[in-house]
Amino acid sequence: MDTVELAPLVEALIFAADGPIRADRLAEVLEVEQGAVAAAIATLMVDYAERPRGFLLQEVAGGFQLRTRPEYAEYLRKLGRSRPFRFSRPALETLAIIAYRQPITRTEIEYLRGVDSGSVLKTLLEKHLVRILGKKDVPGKPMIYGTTREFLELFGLADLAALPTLREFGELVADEENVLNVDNLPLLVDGADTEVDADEDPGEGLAEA
Amino acid sequence: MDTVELAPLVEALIFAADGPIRADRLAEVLEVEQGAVAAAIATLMVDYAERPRGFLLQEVAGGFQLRTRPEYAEYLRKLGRSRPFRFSRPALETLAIIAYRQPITRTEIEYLRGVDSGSVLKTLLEKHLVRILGKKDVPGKPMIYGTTREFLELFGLADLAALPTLREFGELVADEENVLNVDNLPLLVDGADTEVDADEDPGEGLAEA
Amino acid sequence: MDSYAIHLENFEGPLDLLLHLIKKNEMDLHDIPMAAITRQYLEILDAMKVLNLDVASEFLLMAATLVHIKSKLLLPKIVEDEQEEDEEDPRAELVRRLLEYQKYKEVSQVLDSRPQLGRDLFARAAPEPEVLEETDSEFVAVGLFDLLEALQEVLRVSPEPMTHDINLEQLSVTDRINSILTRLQGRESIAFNDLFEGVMQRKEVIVSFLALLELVKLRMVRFMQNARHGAIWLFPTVPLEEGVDLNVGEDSLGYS
Repeated sequence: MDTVELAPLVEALIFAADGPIRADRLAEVLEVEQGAVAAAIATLMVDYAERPRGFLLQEVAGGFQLRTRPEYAEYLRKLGRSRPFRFSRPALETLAIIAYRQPITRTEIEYLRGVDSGSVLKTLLEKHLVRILGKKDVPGKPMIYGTTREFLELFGLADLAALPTLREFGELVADEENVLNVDNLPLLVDGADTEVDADEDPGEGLAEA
Repeated sequence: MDTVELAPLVEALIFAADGPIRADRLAEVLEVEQGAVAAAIATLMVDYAERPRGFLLQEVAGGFQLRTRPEYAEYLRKLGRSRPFRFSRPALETLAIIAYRQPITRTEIEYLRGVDSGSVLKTLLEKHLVRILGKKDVPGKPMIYGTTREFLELFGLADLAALPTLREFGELVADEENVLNVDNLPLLVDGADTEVDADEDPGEGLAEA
Repeated sequence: MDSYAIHLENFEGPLDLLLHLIKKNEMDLHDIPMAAITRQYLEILDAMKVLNLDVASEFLLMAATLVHIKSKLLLPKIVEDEQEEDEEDPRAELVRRLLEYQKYKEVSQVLDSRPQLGRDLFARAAPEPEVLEETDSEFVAVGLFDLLEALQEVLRVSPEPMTHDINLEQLSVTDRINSILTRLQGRESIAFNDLFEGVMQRKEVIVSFLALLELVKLRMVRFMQNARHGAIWLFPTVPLEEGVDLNVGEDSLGYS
């Protein structure tokens, strides 16, 4: 089979598979060399990039999958297929720490975050975004955690190396817009100030910075 | 939105819908006239007919759906057959019991599970996840089972001591109420607390059925 | 956090709160004025108490740490030049933690801004009949964690402790199988949790659970999840007719 014949066949298999499908599995099902599959996928990639289609061919979690274009999200959500949960900040933070620092123990996570992380960790385990990798060979044999294939699928990452680069800071950076702007939350340092002042001797309130 | 913009959006919705989707539903989701949807579908139909794709746009049961080409059915069936081995619950349960309680006899497994486990055990032996360790020195000389190196590899465990205990799951949540109440589960009674210890009397804690 | 309840939890934790205070006051991270930051931090904690809000122990621990660092800075320096060079600034560890925390806090936002499956982009939902045709009739494994959780949930709502009385279980697994089959008659599916509706003794729960496992083994039902982590549903795999009686003796259930 040449690439011209193979490409639509590979496309059909990727389309029909129930998750990202690996190139080696495609080769096995099609009984062709992996090189031929790679060539077919390359052809498809070019085709998808050139033509305005409703979905994209993406390399995810070591395999290939068709996914709708992110810019259509608004309409697709109306189909009612949205994931029922959204990440809380603690969950995202914990997940990020595990992703970058795996294998990692709960104690290490909690040192980095400065707060107890047991329930967040349990939620991430339940959502299959995090898994137990084993036990660390130190006294107490604590469990060590890492991310799952489903984590890669969720964030559309080919592998862990595809994680966004961690920025190293020597200084604090100003909160960016997408970072939760604490000044708009009900309990804010300044907000708390006024609330306290209402009931208490103003002198006992928060010092003005 | 004109047809050029609308066509890929319609394609995305058809792609992601969980069955054939009707033109009126598409119009509703996209907030456009049905005529516009019809034009977009016509464009897509032409496009699919012209280019050799792995799937076709079909009108089914009053709606539209993408379906793989019928001539590829043979490969798709192979895809189904070649799905990676997945555990059934009985298999997983039996494997967990063997992992935590090895060396263990079939009678003991069945006592814990409450059901005949012969066929599950056979499957696990065939998949090389479980092996026969020998015979127990009791009347009838029943065979005793344990897990294999492949089992460790499959779950990414360095050794049996790396198996997480169920108590550790429970500890993830400080909230008393949510703590996994393992003590009352027949399957976990002792396995939860005792790490696998090959020297331990395997009959301990088990009433002979 | 599901709601913006007035709570210190609006800050992820003490590190988050400290970061906020340092930035707000434009303090030099490498020369944190410990007296000022400690005072502000403690004032916020006091404010929380005034408002009758819980202050998590982590915030209190950090307060103690800040006071400790402050007091160390106040100690007169031992005037031995050689030693002084080796001695780390008491604030150094805190600074490292703040920078490290900031790093992950930022990247978690970057991660969240990526298109997410099920939120921003979608894969196909409709299964291909050709692919499904050949799959084994056993339900898809959902992992030990899921299984235990399903059972745990059932046990949670059934108050009595289970006793290890195998004889009673023996007697009723078959009955339970038949009652489950009766409930499934004329239905496409039934929710796993619905099978445990009503107040049941723990023993009954276990028996029901064993009955379910048995039905699966007999390939009369299968468990499916409609979403990957959704509710678990039970589907009959054979048509169930009125008055179906399962021809299963206790012996074949392995209780001989």
